[in-house]
Amino acid sequence: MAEYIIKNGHVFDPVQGIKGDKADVAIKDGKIVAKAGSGAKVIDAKGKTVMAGGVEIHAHIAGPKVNVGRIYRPEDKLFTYTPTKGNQRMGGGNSIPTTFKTGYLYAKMGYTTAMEAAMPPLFSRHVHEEIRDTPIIDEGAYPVLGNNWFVMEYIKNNEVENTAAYIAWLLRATKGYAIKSVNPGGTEAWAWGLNCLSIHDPVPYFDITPAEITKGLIEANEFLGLPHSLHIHPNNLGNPGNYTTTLDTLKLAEGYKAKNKFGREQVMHLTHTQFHSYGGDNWANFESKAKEVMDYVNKAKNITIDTGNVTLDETTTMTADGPFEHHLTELNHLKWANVDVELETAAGVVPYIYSPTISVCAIQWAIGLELALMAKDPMRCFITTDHPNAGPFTRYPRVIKWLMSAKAREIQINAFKHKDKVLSQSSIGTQDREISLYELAQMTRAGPAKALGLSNMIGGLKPGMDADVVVYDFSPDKPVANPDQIEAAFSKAAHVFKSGVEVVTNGEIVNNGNKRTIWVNAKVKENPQVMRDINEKFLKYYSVSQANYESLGHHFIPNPYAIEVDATQ
Amino acid sequence: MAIINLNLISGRSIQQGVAIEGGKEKPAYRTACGIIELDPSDLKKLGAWKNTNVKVTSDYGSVVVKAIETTQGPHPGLGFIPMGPWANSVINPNTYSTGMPTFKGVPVKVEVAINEPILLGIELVQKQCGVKVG
Amino acid sequence: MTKTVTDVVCPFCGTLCDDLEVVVSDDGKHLTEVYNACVIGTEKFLHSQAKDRITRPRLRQEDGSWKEISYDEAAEYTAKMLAKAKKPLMYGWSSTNCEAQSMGHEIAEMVCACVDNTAAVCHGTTLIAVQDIGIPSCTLGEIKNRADRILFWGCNPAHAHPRHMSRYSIFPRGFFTGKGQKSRKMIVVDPRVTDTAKLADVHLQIEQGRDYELLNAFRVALNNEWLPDVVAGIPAEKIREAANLCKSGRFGIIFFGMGVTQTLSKNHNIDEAIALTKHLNEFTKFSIMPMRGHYNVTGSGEVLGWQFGFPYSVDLTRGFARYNPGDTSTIDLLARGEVDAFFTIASDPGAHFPISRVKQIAKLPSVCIDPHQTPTSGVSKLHVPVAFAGIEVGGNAYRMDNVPIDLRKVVDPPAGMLTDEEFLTKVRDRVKQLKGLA
Amino acid sequence: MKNPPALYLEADNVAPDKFAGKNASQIADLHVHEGNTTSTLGKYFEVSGTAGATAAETRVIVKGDVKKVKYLGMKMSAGELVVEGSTDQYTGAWMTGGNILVKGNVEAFAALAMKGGELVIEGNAGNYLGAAYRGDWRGMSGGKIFVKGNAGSDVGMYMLGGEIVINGNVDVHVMTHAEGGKVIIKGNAKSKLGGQLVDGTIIVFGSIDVMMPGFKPAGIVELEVEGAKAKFAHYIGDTGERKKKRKGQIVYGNLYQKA
Repeated sequence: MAEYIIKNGHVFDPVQGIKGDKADVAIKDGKIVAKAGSGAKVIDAKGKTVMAGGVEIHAHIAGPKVNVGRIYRPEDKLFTYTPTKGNQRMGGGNSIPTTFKTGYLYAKMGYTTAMEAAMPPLFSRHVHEEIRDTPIIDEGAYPVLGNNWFVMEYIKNNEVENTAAYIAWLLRATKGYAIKSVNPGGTEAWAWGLNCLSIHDPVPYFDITPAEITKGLIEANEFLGLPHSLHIHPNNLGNPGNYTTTLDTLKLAEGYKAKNKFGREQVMHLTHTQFHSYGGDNWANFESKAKEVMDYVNKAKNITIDTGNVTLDETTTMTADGPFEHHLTELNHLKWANVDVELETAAGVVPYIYSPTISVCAIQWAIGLELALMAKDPMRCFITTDHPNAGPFTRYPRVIKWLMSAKAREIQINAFKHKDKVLSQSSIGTQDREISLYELAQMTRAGPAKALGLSNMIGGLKPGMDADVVVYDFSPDKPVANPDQIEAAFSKAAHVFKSGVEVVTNGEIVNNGNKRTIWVNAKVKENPQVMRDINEKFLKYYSVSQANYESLGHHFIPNPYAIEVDATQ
Repeated sequence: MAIINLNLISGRSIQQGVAIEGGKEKPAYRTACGIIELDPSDLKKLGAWKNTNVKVTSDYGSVVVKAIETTQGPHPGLGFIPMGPWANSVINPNTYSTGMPTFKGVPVKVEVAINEPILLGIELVQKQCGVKVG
Repeated sequence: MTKTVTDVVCPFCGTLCDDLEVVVSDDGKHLTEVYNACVIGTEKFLHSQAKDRITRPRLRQEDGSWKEISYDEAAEYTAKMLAKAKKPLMYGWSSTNCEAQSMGHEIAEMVCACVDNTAAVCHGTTLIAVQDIGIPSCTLGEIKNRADRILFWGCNPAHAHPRHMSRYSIFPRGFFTGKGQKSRKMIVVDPRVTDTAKLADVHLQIEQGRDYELLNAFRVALNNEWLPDVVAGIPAEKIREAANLCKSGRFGIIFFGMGVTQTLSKNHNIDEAIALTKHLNEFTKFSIMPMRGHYNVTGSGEVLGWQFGFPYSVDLTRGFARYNPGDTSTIDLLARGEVDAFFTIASDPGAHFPISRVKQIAKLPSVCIDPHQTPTSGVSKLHVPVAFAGIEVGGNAYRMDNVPIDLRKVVDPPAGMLTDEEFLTKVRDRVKQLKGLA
Repeated sequence: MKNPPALYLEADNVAPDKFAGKNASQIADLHVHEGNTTSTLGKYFEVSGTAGATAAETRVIVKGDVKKVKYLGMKMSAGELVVEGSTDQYTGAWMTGGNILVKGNVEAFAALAMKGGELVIEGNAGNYLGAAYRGDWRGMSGGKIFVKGNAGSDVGMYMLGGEIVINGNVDVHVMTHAEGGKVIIKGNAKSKLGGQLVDGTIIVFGSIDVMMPGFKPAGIVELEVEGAKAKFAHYIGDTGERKKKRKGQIVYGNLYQKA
């Protein structure tokens, strides 16, 4: 494997506390090393910014609902295609790109790891096939468990150990990474056309509440000591006034402490917080409650969040929150896809246009930015667009521009049709903070890596870590004349190394890399009761056999990377 | 000899399913799909016994099949040929720019053709395509 | 001595039953018995053992006779045909695994071909409708556990999907449907009194070709609006009763088949059926699902979807993917004389296309990859027999509800026979050389 | 046209916008595609004359047999395109302005998602005239299409605005899913008119084989259509479809048939 030395760049590495000083980064055998050999290839990063590869903690990029989006939106591909080029496959699509294009576009922006945020367990084979066909980036997937029949029954009976044993079996069967909970209880209710809008709404038949499910999942997660925490999409997404439900959900984590060997400190990750920080009681008096939410998050050290920034694009919403997507299609009358998954979950898909001429969309844009700008600890607040829900991940450079430049925000605010409404319903006009490159590295690298329990491996440039390194053609010491320079620099990285292989040069793909599928292998004590329960449900209620549910051969995951967890003690 | 006009549909039948897996070169395929299922009243109009060979003709072609009495009737005025080369010799290929031919709802005329043979599946296609077989 | 392989997946229809048990000889070379499968599935497994099976590629000679050739020679012929063509069409894919489909797509991308699967003549119009208004659906286990209203519209599972009603839709006792069939009301819409219709609580014997009107009438009834006395041969009162029966359920499902996809209005029939389903969700919970035919046509759509963004009828000729049935769809490409080479795999257009289109295939340079002799092999220049996917090789497949199930290998193929994926890999490698990419 | 293609020709560069500011030899160098091969306009066409400085000042005349040429006038925004024969698919697709005159017939998908300008077809039009691209809910939103002959199926699917006038007959499905615009049919229609229509107007002078059940009789009205006054039977619908409101009033689509 080639050795590299990246010289004279301005290095930003929260893991080592390096804040833009000129330093060299050496790469050998896929790892960062203290010193490279004399034969190392030299990359001149003078006047450029050097960071670890970006870490995506929440995006919908592989699996059944993503592919429903691709398949049912030919118009999303119109005039968007990049042709086959050398060893690079053709790719197309705007809000839901093909798998090849997805891998290439993440790499071009300097991202080297991404997590698929919602894997329906029954469809794990599909998720892994798409992950296999997404080049370059390492990926993992979160199985959704917040409406799972086993989980709800065990938690109802306060059987933490059985909940944990079932989850360990499921992570193995589906090669999953973490516990995801989407609209806990509400999606099971949706199977009857109903929903749970507060954390105390009882789930039909199962006679349990979202609050109980959430606490039960936190307990199971810490019982197992998984690398990531419970990753939750709370109830009541997208509705005016929902911030109280969000605060209620966050408070469920009080009193819990992280138990794991991975350096993770949070017990709950609250995702796409923008969609959960709304005030008002209708669309007319809709307003931002970002401050109320961030005041709590800033205090609660055992919580991390990601933003879910609205990018003001035409996009495709998709979530396991089935009732929400039905609600949305009733609002915008655009095509609605829904899939209810036996014993497990559901998913919905609806196209959506975040128009700068609609005040609600503009206020949503403001809320996403407020969250990041109000974050006191950038190691606990991460930048996402909940791709593709609030906007395509390809807009990260634009979100970064808005966060790093008050001027860029001002230009956008002035461009809104309902500027005054945006200013009166949010505090965006009074936010003068500009996120620094170091804070950016925390919010997009070191922070998400730590929250995922991967801080010893990615998100930093410390010798011994994976050599995922990015060089951006952006000079920290030159003043930014035009904020668009920021967007341009972060759109096409000058160099990207993934596990020590140079995959991007001057914004172009040069190598398909050696992507890995990361999953968690959690060992628990023998648990005959849980195995009997699993066996019984497959005999009676599933439509596939247990043996076929568990079959996930090498052709699905050619290059697995298992993280071992031992919960037998 | 009587000629009757019918609305023709094609589609699946379990015998057709078994036959395509059993081998399309075999006579069993012809037995399963080289037929037209008619309502008893239409058989009567046609003046034909069950299981006589008939010639089915549409604007798009014609084919000889065995007329049998339907087991999934009554459906007077409607003829059913299981999907396969025999049906496809007469169905309407128009797609209305959707990519899909009009396999169902094709006006046909049916007449008795006792002395005309019903070809085997592969033979029927090769013959109409003028494929030289050695 | 024999051994029994369990949890075998049936590679026939989109129901993708995965509870088969197959008895094989100790050396794993022959299968002797099949349990739990329907008659069609059983026949597929048993016929794979036929003594007269063709086991080597055959090239048609001037005099019309076949000449046996090697797989390498066959790969050479196929690669040259595809590499030389200006607009080759690679059709089929529905009766093989997703791994073979992926390999085929690599070839198609290199030779800039059109790629299409059997949805073209089956549920393609369903896919068009889904693109126009979406689709609220669910997995088959949901039907089993919850559904109390079952509509079969223009489909006849008793014949086309023989175990569908017993495994998923009518008879099983699920979590919330403990009384099995008694828990459910069954409505069938079909111009014939099909063997499925005979089991129904309500059969609407519709005037053939008027599904769009009848579906529209259901929605008019839901809105309590004025209706003509008779629509599509069905009296207005019966339509209102049926609409109310749907509304009164807790969880309903519409299954539909080629009776609507291949009938006048085609995609519009499905479009209105989906609109009706969405409409019913204002009153209760309702889903809709196409009764997909080939066991892995759904998989072909999924793989095309994530690799190119479209589920069928994909045109890669200009180095990027385009899609528009009517232009890029197989039947129209043939009708309009747009393609100059025809490649078939894992399907039988010769038997299932209108004869006028088969005549066009016969005029083109052609290759047919299929375990069976078929009308397609009968009009092709080269026939490449391969191992049976799902019997002699595993790989992934997608059920009609998009649930992926890993096929199981039960026996070895006859000595020296290649699988679809193995043969396509040879072709891919040769095309690479011809295109100077290797 | 000097060398007709063996297959079909994709000539999306034949539009005033693409020709503007070019001389004959520069125009002859523009790309065309036959299957997976790329060559130049000059290989297939004799090119003469010089384009104007802008699209608006450019008039393109296409002579000879172009029955197998696709995408003529695609995305054109101004100027003029005259085709003396018949064209294949996508004639004037995604056009936003200017004028296209086709003296023969056009195949399917002409004026797909048209936004503005005018398309005149002296012969017959194929299917999906002035319709939306697959999956898109934004069909023809402006401009005018005039067909002297007949039109195929799916005229004006997902239409939002603009006007289509057909002198002859139409095949099944007119203005499906439309939310605006107007289609005038001087000849006869078959069936499935206005299915899932939310808003918009269909006017038929001839016969209609089968009316959609979602269209409710609403009396006789006198209308002035293209300068001529006449009595029409009025139907409103699709009553099965979702309804939108304007100023508190429920909006229906309108279908008028000459009494």
